[in-house]
Amino acid sequence: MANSLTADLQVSIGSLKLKNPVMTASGTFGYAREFEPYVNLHRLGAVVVKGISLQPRMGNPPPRIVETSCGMLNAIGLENVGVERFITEKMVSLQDINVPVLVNILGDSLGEYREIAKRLNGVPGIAGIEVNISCPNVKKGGVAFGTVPEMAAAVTGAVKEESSVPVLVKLSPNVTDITVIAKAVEEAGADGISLINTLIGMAIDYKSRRPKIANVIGGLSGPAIKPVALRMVYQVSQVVSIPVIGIGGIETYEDVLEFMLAGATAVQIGTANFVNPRASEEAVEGLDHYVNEQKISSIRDIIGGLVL
Amino acid sequence: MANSLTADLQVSIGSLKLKNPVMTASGTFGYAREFEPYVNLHRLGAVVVKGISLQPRMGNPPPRIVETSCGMLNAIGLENVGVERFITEKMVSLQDINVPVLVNILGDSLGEYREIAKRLNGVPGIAGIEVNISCPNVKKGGVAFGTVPEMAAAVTGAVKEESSVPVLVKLSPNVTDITVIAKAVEEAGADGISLINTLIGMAIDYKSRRPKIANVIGGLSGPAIKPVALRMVYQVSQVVSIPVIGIGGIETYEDVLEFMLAGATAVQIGTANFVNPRASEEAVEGLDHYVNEQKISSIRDIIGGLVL
Amino acid sequence: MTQFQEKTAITRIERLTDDIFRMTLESYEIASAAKPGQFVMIRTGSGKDPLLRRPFSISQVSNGKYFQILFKVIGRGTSLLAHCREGESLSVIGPLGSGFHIKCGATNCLVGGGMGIAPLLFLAKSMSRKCTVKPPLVVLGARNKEELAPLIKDFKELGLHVHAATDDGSLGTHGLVTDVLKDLDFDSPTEVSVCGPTPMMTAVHFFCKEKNLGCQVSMETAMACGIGACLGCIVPLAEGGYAHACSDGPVFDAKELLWQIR
Amino acid sequence: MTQFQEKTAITRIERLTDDIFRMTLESYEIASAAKPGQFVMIRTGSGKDPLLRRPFSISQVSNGKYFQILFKVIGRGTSLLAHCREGESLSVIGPLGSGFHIKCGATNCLVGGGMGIAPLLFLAKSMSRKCTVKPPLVVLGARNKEELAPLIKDFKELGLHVHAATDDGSLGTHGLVTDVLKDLDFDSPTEVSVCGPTPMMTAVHFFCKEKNLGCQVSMETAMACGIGACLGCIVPLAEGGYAHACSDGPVFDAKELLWQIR
Ligand SMILES: Cc1cc2nc3c(=O)[nH]c(=O)nc-3n(C[C@H](O)[C@H](O)[C@H](O)COP(=O)(O)OP(=O)(O)OC[C@H]3O[C@@H](n4cnc5c(N)ncnc54)[C@H](O)[C@@H]3O)c2cc1C
Ligand SMILES: Cc1cc2nc3c(=O)[nH]c(=O)nc-3n(C[C@H](O)[C@H](O)[C@H](O)COP(=O)(O)OP(=O)(O)OC[C@H]3O[C@@H](n4cnc5c(N)ncnc54)[C@H](O)[C@@H]3O)c2cc1C
Ligand SMILES: Cc1cc2nc3c(=O)[nH]c(=O)nc-3n(C[C@H](O)[C@H](O)[C@H](O)COP(=O)(O)O)c2cc1C
Ligand SMILES: Cc1cc2nc3c(=O)[nH]c(=O)nc-3n(C[C@H](O)[C@H](O)[C@H](O)COP(=O)(O)O)c2cc1C
Ligand code: FES
Ligand code: FES
Repeated sequence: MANSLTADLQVSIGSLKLKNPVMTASGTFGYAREFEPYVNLHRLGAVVVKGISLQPRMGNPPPRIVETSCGMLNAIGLENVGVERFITEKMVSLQDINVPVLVNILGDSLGEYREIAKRLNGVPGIAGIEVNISCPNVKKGGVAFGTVPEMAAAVTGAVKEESSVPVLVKLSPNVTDITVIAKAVEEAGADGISLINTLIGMAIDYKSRRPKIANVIGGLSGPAIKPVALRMVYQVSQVVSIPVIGIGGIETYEDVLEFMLAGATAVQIGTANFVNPRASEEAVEGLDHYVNEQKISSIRDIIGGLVL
Repeated sequence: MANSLTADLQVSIGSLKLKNPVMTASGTFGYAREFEPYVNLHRLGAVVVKGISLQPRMGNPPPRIVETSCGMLNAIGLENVGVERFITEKMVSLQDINVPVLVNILGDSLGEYREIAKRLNGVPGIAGIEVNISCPNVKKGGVAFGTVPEMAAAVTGAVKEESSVPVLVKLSPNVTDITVIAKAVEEAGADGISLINTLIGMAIDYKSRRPKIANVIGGLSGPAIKPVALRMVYQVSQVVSIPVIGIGGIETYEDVLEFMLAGATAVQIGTANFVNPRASEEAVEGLDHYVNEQKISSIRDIIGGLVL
Repeated sequence: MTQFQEKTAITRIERLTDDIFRMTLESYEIASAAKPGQFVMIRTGSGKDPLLRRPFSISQVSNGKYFQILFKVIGRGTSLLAHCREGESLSVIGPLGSGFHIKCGATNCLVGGGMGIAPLLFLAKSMSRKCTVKPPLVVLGARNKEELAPLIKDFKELGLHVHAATDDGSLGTHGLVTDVLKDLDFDSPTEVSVCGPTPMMTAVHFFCKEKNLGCQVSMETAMACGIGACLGCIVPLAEGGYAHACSDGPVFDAKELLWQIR
Repeated sequence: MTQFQEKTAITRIERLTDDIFRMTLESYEIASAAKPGQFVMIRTGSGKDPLLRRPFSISQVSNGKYFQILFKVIGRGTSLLAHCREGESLSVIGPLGSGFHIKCGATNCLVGGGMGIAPLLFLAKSMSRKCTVKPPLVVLGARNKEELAPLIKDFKELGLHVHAATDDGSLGTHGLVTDVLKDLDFDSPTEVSVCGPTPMMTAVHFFCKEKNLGCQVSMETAMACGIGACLGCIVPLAEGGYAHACSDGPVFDAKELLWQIR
């Protein structure tokens, strides 16, 4: 592995310039500092921090996680310190890590999304907002924002209005036609589309006859879902012209290349951070090596380069 | 393992009585005879044969399959001999295997589904029909029947009209709300609901930059999808009163118990047949042993027995 | 400072019972930084199934560069570990978590049940070294003699007297560790350090509460990351809300946790 | 009759080159039923990743109860196999597929490339035994001497003369197996039996077609089940449509297949 990065790995998402396409996925990298013993954070393209809501949330009761075949289910319940403490406690320590920080936000009403975006606007050190629209809209009977094009567009529009930094919208894969949602958020002004969030799944302990996580259902992530993620990235890239950020089961630079060939401009590494805390940095090193070795002039040449 | 089955493992799906809840999934068990060297076919609850269309289909070009993490993608393209040759060549040899045979059918128009059902009606040895509605409706721009409640209901109704045996409808998991489709096919007269069919996925070879299967996208099956299948079986069981047949990543009797606790009346074993050709019979043996050992009066007591 | 060591050499594997193993690993960094009650996250195989690392308490460190874990085979991950060979390497992250507080002024009582005994050996050693005035009281429980005897051995070698309790009475007291505790005389202040199954720790907590003894417990929960990133490993707090076993614990002051009488 | 043998004992593992291994397995049922060109499906690990079995040609049977496979480490499955130890067991299904037709009346020519050489050893042995009049001609190719030499050895031990070809000229002819073939004299009728990479088999097929020689080829495709159930392993037919490599093959009359000149 090269010790100094030499290849042209730069990509951009709207006005956001990244030195390479490797980010970390929300909820899997804490507030980044947790990974300092393992990763040179400044080597990464960007970090996306744990989802933030308007008010602090305690999250779900235990058990919250369980391993499945080549994956895991989680129902953390969006535990977080709330936007105020995030700004005063967490953001302060993130300002000098020398890597773009994206803040993942969530809400249970349109108004809440708007409020968080407003509150975060202008806070130093925030390079972009990622809007998690997999959350239920409590005012619409708990239907997830991300499953109805109009609702997805409304959230996107509201956050865009309040933000001066690029806004990525992170889609839920639990829909019949992901391209419809993608087009809706693009039209509503999104600067990029992150996908996928977790698939909804469940696990049961046949001995106790109980669900393995207290919340009964949870989000499936990890290598198991990679084929679904890759397919959705491919489908969405065909129909939108804003950058797509691929997420789902990515661990190595080979995985990154696959997502970029499918059409992703950048990627996020999630569950793999738990398995190999150095996964994100190693992916950057691997890409650097690959682009050099293959004499590719820029990693951007890979994007959408699938040969049919 | 018990050599003779002694526990009460019987379940019924409409008028169809099964000696135990373990079936084999369409497309993974050939025409059953392929498994005779490995399995005592008469030990199984039922076998579901490969999907049959009105006309013979050649299927997709190679490569058709690829392994993924804890799963596989397939795009067989529904290769089959067509309903006529199925009846004259395949059904004949299936008549004396002493296990209920369900015929999985597929079409690309409402009329085609109806025609196949009509043609199969009264053919000796057919214990039931399973309607695969994951296929694209060519008359509706290729939208899969199984993704639109009205189309799913229409197919169900048409096949029901032409069939004197129980009709199961097999749902596609690639939808926003599986319960809506389930309710639609129940209302249209389905005797049972099989779920899930494969998730749509994709795999790319970063070296050649090509999709790993010729059809570009394919169906994801195996242990990787089990959490999604279990969740959908659970959700659907809550809203319908007809039997649900659980499918997706099932290999062992423990898996069967999990699906039954979630609400399934019976299950189908798919990809696991490739890994362990004896999986289906071993699951029956395991259930028998479990029900005896736990002194459960009937396996039916497990159905929907999830403790929340 | 926690380490991420891709290739941590296995220098020894011993089979203590049918399903309990002791593994010695070589890592100067981990061994020299470790404190009793801390744990490591080990990748048990090279594939993607099982996917996640497994947590194991550090049960001993020796010669400044070796550390040991004691584990019981209960599933795929531990079964893969049991099949490892000496000379092979494992990917290890550690030492992680907070560890026990050692209060030499107090009477120390270590209470362990089943595999919860693992971290207590390291703790007993540290105490014996640091708190030379009073050796700790040790109360260890398990299902039966077969399981308990090999785990007790190491404590005896430290010169400690061990009060044993087994479910079937095949070794020591016939009953629970609390049956042993209630017959012991505690001249306050006493600090009880516990690790074991939750019902046992619950019982010990209530015992200590009643007798007004200090009590620290090491909590085992499912863990995905072990480093405070996934928020999966929560334990409910008495004051409401949750703590994270991997980063706030695994050792907690028992009074701070929410205990449920089952 | 094909067998499904959960515990097929590994009696020997030999490392022939850096990445080529020979494994001997014990199974009376499989060894006694096997014909040259048939294959087995082996589960390479106990977990769910890799999930599917891997196909390997039977390269030799001996003493009525042992069979061998020759394999090259190219991915996770073969790497797991290479790490197996003698005395361990593997889950094996076999023998599967059709096998080569042995026509003793004809001049037989065996053409193998790379790991495609594996089934030809078994075929050569059978021919030497059955067709005592004329020993088969053997043409084997590989990338270089390092890879080819250990594979040729077994044929030499059968007393067969081997025409070698290597991509780099380090052993035998510098070039492809077809470069060797075109210098050989074939007194018709000749039956060429081929196994190797698709481009090589394509070249041999066209060579045979031109010279009017019989040609049977053993096709390698991705396989999920190996027993005709998944319909994943297709090869395109000359007359249109597909055949299934596992159940209709893997050995086919080359004329029946659709060959694409790349
Ligand atoms: C901080 C910490 C320290 C630990 N130290 C030790 C130690 O020193 N020695 C030791 O043997 N074990 C220890 N454990 C437990 C150990 O991590 C588990 O036994 C191990 O993860 C099981 O992995 P597996 O793949 O073999 O089992 P799995 O296949 O993951 O699980 C098999 C069965 O065991 C259950 N299970 C999983 N984890 C636990 C658990 N923690 N407690 C009870 N049941 C469980 C599962 O629900 C499942 O039913 C510790 C756990 C924690 C959190
Ligand atoms: C009928 C039959 C007989 C065979 N006999 C032998 C034999 O005797 N000896 C032997 O070494 N191999 C043989 N093979 C090939 C062998 O099955 C593969 O090498 C093996 O499945 C690879 O498994 P893996 O997990 O190590 O690699 P994977 O991780 O599955 O694959 C690694 C890479 O190799 C590619 N690959 C996978 N399978 C093949 C293949 N068949 N040909 C070329 N590239 C492939 C994959 O696309 C991937 O890029 C045979 C195949 C068939 C169908
Ligand atoms: C423990 C855990 C917590 C997560 N929390 C969040 C979150 O707060 N917001 C969000 O948008 N996605 C969250 N995700 C989803 C991931 O960011 C990612 O989209 C998903 O896990 C798929 O990627 P992976 O397979 O690489 O993990 C979480 C995932 C996990 C495993
Ligand atoms: C190779 C293959 C072929 C399949 N063919 C069919 C089919 O013809 N009709 C159908 O309804 N489902 C078909 N399926 C889907 C399976 O019946 C099953 O629903 C799915 O694989 C999920 O179960 P599993 O994870 O146990 O494999 C096929 C699956 C595979 C892997
Ligand atoms: S295990 Fe991930 S936060 Fe504790
Ligand atoms: S490998 Fe399944 S049909 Fe040939």
